[in-house]
Amino acid sequence: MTDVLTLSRLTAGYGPITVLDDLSLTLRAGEIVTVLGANGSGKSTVLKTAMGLTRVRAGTIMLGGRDVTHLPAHGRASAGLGYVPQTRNVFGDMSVADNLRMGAYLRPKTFEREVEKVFALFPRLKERRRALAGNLSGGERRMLAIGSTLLLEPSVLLLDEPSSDLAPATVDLVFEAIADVHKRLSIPILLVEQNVAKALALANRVCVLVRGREALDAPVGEVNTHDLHALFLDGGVHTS
Amino acid sequence: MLRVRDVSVSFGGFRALNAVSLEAPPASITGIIGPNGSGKSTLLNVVAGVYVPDSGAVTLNGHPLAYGRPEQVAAAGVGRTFQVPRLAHKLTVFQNMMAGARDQAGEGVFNLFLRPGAVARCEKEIASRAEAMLKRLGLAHKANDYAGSLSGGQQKLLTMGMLLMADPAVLLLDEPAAGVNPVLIEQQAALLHELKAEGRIVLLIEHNMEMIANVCDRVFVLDAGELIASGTPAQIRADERVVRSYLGMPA
Amino acid sequence: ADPIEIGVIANLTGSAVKTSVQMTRGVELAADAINAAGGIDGRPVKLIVEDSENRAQEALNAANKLYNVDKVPAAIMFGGSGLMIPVAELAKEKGRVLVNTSSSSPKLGNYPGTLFSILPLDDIVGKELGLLIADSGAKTAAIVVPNSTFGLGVADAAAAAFEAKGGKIVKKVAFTEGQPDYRADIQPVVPVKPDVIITAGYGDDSRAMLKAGRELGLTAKWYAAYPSILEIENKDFLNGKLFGVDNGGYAQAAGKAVADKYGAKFNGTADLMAHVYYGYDALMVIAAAIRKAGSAEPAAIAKALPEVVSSYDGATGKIVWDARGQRISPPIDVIEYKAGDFATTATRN
Amino acid sequence: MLQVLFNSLVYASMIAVIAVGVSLCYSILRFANFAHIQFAVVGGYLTYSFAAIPGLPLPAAMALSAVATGLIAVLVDFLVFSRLRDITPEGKMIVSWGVALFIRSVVAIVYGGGGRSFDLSYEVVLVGDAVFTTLDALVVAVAAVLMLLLHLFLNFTRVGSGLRALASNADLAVTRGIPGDRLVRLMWFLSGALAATGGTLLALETRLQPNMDLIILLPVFAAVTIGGLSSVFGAVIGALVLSLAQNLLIYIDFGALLGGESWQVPTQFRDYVAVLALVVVLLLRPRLSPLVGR
Amino acid sequence: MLDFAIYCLTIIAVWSVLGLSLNIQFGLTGLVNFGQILPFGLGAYAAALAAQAGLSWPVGAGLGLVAAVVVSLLVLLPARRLSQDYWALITLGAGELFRLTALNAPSLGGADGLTVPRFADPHLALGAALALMAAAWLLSHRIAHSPFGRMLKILREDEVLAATLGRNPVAYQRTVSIIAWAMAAAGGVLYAHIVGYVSPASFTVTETFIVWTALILGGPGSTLGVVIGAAVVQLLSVSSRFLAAWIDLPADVLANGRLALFGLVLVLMFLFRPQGLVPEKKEVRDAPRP
Ligand SMILES: Nc1ncnc2c1ncn2[C@@H]1O[C@H](COP(=O)(O)OP(=O)(O)OP(=O)(O)O)[C@@H](O)[C@H]1O
Ligand SMILES: Nc1ncnc2c1ncn2[C@@H]1O[C@H](COP(=O)(O)OP(=O)(O)OP(=O)(O)O)[C@@H](O)[C@H]1O
Ligand SMILES: [Mg+2]
Ligand SMILES: [Mg+2]
Repeated sequence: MTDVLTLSRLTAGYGPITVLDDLSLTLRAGEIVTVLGANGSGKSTVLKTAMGLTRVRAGTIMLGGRDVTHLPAHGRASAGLGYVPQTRNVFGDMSVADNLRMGAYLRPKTFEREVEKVFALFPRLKERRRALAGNLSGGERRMLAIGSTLLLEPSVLLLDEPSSDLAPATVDLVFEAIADVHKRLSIPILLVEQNVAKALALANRVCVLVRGREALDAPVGEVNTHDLHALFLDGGVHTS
Repeated sequence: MLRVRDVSVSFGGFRALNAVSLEAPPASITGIIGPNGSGKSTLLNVVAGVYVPDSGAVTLNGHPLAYGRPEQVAAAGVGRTFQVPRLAHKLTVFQNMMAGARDQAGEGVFNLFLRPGAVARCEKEIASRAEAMLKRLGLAHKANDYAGSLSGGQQKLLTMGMLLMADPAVLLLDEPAAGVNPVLIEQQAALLHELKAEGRIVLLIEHNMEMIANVCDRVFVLDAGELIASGTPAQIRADERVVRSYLGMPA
Repeated sequence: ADPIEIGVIANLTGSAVKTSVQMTRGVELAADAINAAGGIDGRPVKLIVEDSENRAQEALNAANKLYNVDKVPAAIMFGGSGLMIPVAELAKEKGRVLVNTSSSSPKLGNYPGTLFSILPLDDIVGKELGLLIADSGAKTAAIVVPNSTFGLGVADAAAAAFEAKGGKIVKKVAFTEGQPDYRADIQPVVPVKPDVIITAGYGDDSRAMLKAGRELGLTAKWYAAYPSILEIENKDFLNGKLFGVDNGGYAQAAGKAVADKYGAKFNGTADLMAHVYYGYDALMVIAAAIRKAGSAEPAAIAKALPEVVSSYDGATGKIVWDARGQRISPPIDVIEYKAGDFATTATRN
Repeated sequence: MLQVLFNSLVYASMIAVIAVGVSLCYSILRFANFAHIQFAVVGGYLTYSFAAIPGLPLPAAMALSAVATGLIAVLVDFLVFSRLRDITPEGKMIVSWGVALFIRSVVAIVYGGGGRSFDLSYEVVLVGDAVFTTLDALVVAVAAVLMLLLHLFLNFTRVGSGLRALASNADLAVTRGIPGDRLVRLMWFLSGALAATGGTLLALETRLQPNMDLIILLPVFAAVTIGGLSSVFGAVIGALVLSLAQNLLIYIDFGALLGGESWQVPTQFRDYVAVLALVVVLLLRPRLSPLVGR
Repeated sequence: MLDFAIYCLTIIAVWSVLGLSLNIQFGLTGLVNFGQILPFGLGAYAAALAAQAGLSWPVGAGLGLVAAVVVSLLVLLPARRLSQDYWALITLGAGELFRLTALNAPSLGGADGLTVPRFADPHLALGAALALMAAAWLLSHRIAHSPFGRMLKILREDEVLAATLGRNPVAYQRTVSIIAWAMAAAGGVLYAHIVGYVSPASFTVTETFIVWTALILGGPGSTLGVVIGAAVVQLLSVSSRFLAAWIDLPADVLANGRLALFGLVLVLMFLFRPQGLVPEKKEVRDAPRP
């Protein structure tokens, strides 16, 4: 299997704060890797760094064989990286429809066709498509964020807690959709989740972060929930 | 007893809540569940005094709560958290916690200059409470960090901490477990049981059904702004309408 | 020999800059003339020019620097009363001389012995203007002036004189200076159709004011105090339609000589304004006072000043001060604007 | 009454073209840019200089000035604001005030502190007993066309919607493939060019003066605020409302209305209206949904 | 030279009072007040009017403070219903209204202004200014480091949060405005007696910007920063005047060059110290060990 996204020996953070500490992580073609860890352990930071939204102090990021360490975020999006952020994930003062259109900023041609698929997945969005995204409920926003990212027709997906805020039935739908996209288009996915059971059911490999470092990297079959909980107890990043 | 009677809310032409009634007795945990956009957060905002309902009433122990005046509702002992955490990002975690406490002597300008002793005593008392609470939430090591630098889950915990500092009689919690790791969720559940034992009223919005089942005495289910069911968690799980609209296929 | 340092304070930035620069140039011309003639008793004059930014606080900063650090015995200032009076307070406290070339506030009479005005008081010129209008046979007049001490001072005096002779003021517009356009301000004058418009003003504001009048199609004659300091916006529009009374000095020999020097130093007289003469005379009388007193001590200058002016024949004509150092009974010219120029039709000394 | 309308339209046109740039900058970079109004002044002076080149017609001079001022704005961003992206909005605002002070002084050094004006010949047209000039008509037309083009650009082009997305949530916008830095530069260029055009219109109608920015500060910011700080369309409406209110107030004969002697509000109180209109509109305007509940 | 130093110190002290007042509003509470000159002017004019009426200076000072407090409540009336973004303009407008009123009302002296009894001795003026500054400093410091100040900082970041914690944002804003405007008015009273004269020309938008510059340059939220900022601004403005002695250029070019320099230095300071000269300190206490 070829490596699609490789973070090697990354040190990165926000302003003067270092969060990721000499972290390496690889996503291979056709793979779903789930990143788990306690709150504040740096999971979101891994995804943001892959997307180019943090300050990288050392290390390299390779995307499809190309060094993108210094490529700005919009360049990575053009290169096929799709990202669903954990927070601030919609354009609050634009309508749902405009949000979706922004998702397809790089793919204006296929928008009409693809947006119907998103509506089929999340009928609620179709009902509320004229509403301002900032007025949506928490779960509706999450749907919008996921839908917008799918419209980008990415070749690699970074998902930050896609199931949180969602109703159980919708969580199932989202996981089905992820599995479907993955299978149908064989898109590799880096998935951050707190819903450990679901994540493990979907992923091929688990990576656990403890305080910005990788504490475990193993195929799903080799980990048990008990070990994971022990790692979670270890807590978040010490930044002070 | 917290009572919500026939509350309706609409935004422009959009009806977010339609004649919803529920009650939450003291020393109990009352769950609210429902599909996304069914109006749960809206209901909570009505109770908290943020939104003014088109019709209906909210009473606490028989006294009506003020609409549109969240500070009065909060002062009446009703505390809440937000689905998206709200914090003073450029104050430290510790300062945020300190600010949570109510009725501080040092918040009166006259006390500040005329009764410095009382102010200092009050600060000390609150500080020790804040320290204890931070330890309990596992945030002690973050006490001197800016609240804005916490991760999403940590921020959720901190808002919970601030709420507890206020020692409210009623707690309105909007998805406290979303984004929180499984270990902390267990701790939170334990915390909720303690709060219940202390005789408080807890209103809990959650999508985490495990948590709902673990802690709730009674659950109300909303769908498209309407109350479609209520009962114990077990009854709810068995309700066909709820399964269809909310739970989906049994996982 | 040691130079004698004299301060100059003016609005070199901000608004009312053009007139300030003109006044400053007048002072420079005087300094050139004095130094070319060997200075004052052999000592050259050195100017220290400070900017007031047209703000009271900065005028004070400037004056404090001049009086406290440079220790000038006397300063010449261009600025509105809002800037001039705080500086006058300081000059009084320090016992230094301040020569006013721009403000006509009656309050400046409160500083006898330290403050002296080259500019005549507005009520004299205003009254003459009112009489001139009455003589012209006009029955109704509108007032269009900036709401500054100058504008309102002229307007009130002219209106009083005009009304005393049976005239009627049908509209009064006092606009706030510094706006780019006054069309809306002057609009209300149009429907009342006055025979004449009483005005006062200078620089860019006067230009905008006249332009608005033209665009609104006002046909009334304009009567201005000091018409030559107005900035003519459109020659054809005002030809034969602008009258006024002016300070009588500039047309005489001393004034002409200054104009020539100005032309030589600053590439022609196209932008020459009356403020040059005020600045010129201000330094000239100070120099004369120093010569007379034989000392550049402030007290000596202040004492000698009223004595020397009585015999000084300046660019602005004869200078007569009252007991408070305020200029009275200046020579008066009656002016008419025709063929693109100001013509003096009569002079009263 | 017609006259009031004419006067208001002309004034609103000049203010609006300048004000939209303030809105653009506010919506994307979240600060009130005082230097923007100074760009208008610079633009006016540049047009003045270009127009003095023999054989260059005024429209060409305006276009040149717009481009040049746009580039100056981009340069200012490159030298100053792009290095200060992380400071508070108030900090940026004070910096913009410093930048404005610097540019203003440089302009005054180059052109002198006194006023300058264009010598244009134009006709005065009478409609009933109201007058306007052909220059007025031109100013209104240019402003209207520009505003329309800007509206179409922002709402119906991909780059325009990219700008709006950037304004709404910059971090998210870049992850959607929207080139943030490039669009921010484009925004500076656009607002600089618009400011230059607005400044030229103002200069054509009135005059040029280095500190003109301070004079139009209140009306421009009042217009922007009335229209909602980050709405381009709103800035235009704001300019109209403001200008109508100002002109009406000094036009209406309140004395006669109340059945007494003729009495109009003295014109020096015109600026009161800017402020009062501001307060009234802000209070009456439907409150934006507070987005507080979650 | 000594006299000049005394004068500069006096002015710095007065502007510091104004800056400290702004700091309580903006630095601590987040109220963007662009009409800071309004309470200052009210104090100054009250002092002048009282003097005109033959009343003693404490009466004038009292009147000034009362006027400032009353007007602050009036300005708050519309402002309380508006989001923070709009405060700036409402207050800017209110300040301009005051200046226009002073300019156009004959009883307030119009453009000519009013005369006020002056401090006979500059040393006395300096002493009074320093005393007032010290008082303002102590007041600010006590507020900033108190539970009250903490709640103000919460308010600064998120009014809704403050309301959720059971505090009435408007009540806090009112208290802050009363304290801050009274402080600024006291500065105005003193300023009038130092200068000996008040006129509309002393209370323009530019003065407000100078105070803002001092605050932001010094570091909003920091009491020391405000005073340092005020000193830097005044010294920069004054010292740049001395450069002219070395350069031989026309006076108006020099004057503009000086302002250009002022603007440039300001911008450079921000480029090198974006958080202000004395950034607000993080309030740290001994962290409980986990
Ligand atoms: N914008 C920021 N500025 C400074 N520090 C930050 C910022 N965002 C996150 N951090 C810090 O980085 C650390 C890791 O944060 P991150 O958001 O990556 O955690 P996470 O693993 O995603 O946690 P969660 O499960 O709660 O979302 C946290 O300790 C937090 O304090
Ligand atoms: N301020 C508002 N303006 C307009 N519509 C709103 C507003 N607030 C909420 N809504 C709409 O009301 C509906 C209910 O929203 P609410 O936030 O109460 O949902 P919820 O039940 O909490 O959902 P979730 O589980 O996703 O958080 C949503 O469709 C939302 O779009
Ligand atoms: Mg995260
Ligand atoms: Mg919700």
